[in-house]
Amino acid sequence: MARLVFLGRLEDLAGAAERPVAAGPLADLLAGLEPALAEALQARKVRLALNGTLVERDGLVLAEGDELAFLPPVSGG
Amino acid sequence: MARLVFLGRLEDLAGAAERPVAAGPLADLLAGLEPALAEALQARKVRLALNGTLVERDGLVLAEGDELAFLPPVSGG
Amino acid sequence: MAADVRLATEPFDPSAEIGTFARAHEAAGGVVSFLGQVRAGEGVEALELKHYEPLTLPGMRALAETTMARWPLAGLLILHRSGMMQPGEPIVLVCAAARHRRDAFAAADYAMDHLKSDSWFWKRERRGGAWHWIEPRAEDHADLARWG
Amino acid sequence: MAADVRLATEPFDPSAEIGTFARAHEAAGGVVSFLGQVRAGEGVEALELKHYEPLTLPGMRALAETTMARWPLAGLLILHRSGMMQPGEPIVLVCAAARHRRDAFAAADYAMDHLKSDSWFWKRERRGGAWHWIEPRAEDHADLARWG
Repeated sequence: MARLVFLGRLEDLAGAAERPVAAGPLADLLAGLEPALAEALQARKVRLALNGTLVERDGLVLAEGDELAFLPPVSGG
Repeated sequence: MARLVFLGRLEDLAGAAERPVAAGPLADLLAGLEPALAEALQARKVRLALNGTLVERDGLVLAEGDELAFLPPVSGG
Repeated sequence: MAADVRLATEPFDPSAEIGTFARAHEAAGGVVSFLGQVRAGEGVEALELKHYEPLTLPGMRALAETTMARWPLAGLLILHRSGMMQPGEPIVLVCAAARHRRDAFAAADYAMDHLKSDSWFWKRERRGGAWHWIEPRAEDHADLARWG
Repeated sequence: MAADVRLATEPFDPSAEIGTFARAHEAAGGVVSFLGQVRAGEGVEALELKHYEPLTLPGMRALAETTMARWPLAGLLILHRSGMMQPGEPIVLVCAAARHRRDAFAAADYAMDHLKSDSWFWKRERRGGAWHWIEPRAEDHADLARWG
């Protein structure tokens, strides 16, 4: 298993701060989510951090135990 | 009588923070002071305040009870 | 010397922090501090800041290093709350100590601009009983552009 | 609201002043403060600031009014020592509270630049047992030129 972490308004959309998912390619994983959530997670402004490091989304594959965080733009001052 | 007030390094030169003087024209009064002090008081950068108000020195005449302060440039930060 | 960088999950006392910081940097001559607090009296009932542990504190530390490298500082404090806050409570405190006043002002200003726009905090407000996420602001990008 | 402008002849507690000021302006959101203290560890044994009663405090009040008129501030504090000070003791504290961070930074910066160069204080330092008057600095004029 791997884990998705939702920050900011993405948490509201997902209904929880975290969600366990099967390891595997990110594309497959997104295809298995609710369409509204999957669309929000794929927005260009949402950045990704894999195990605490910012990563590009293209070709990403989650391994067992990975934590993938979805980071919407941070709030203004 | 009137009073002269010396600020900053002018106090050291005058040997006191204040000095009583006879009322009358400033020019006459300066002529009666030690030459080194008179010269320092006439420096272009020294400003004058008469009874708490900045004034020009040209033609100044002290009346009885007046306080004339000599203000050298203020110190830097 | 290293900067003091902290993420506080409980309220902190800004005046005590500033006092401690100023006494630790007596040789510096100038201490500039910025305190941000939850605005009172504008209908905000509560403010919540969420952070993401693996990024938020490391990001603040990186900002502190960049700031220390850019100006000759005697000391730098970056202290940020996360969690739930009430109106009037402190959110963020930045203190910069320097020999020259201008360096302390610039460093505190720079750190605040980048904290507001680059650091990993998501903020929501409760107004009229309902929570609202706070979006990024165009003004933040203008603030950043000042630093080239 | 009116600015709080004070000339202190005895030591003051800067962190208590900042705390009181910040609590008085909870609605403001941002509080910038500048604290200047006598630099320790540079051979200065004591610092003396002399003022001229009829000009010094009125000059500080005029600067406060100019500053309040120039930026939308919720509050402004200008507190300056005169008399004899030891290394590490506070000399000057300026606090500006504003709804917007940038206004508070600019106002505190402006007030400090003008306090340093325009206000009626004469300063001398004791080094190696001897007193030396501090002269005006070219840097102060450069600082002022920033404000147009």
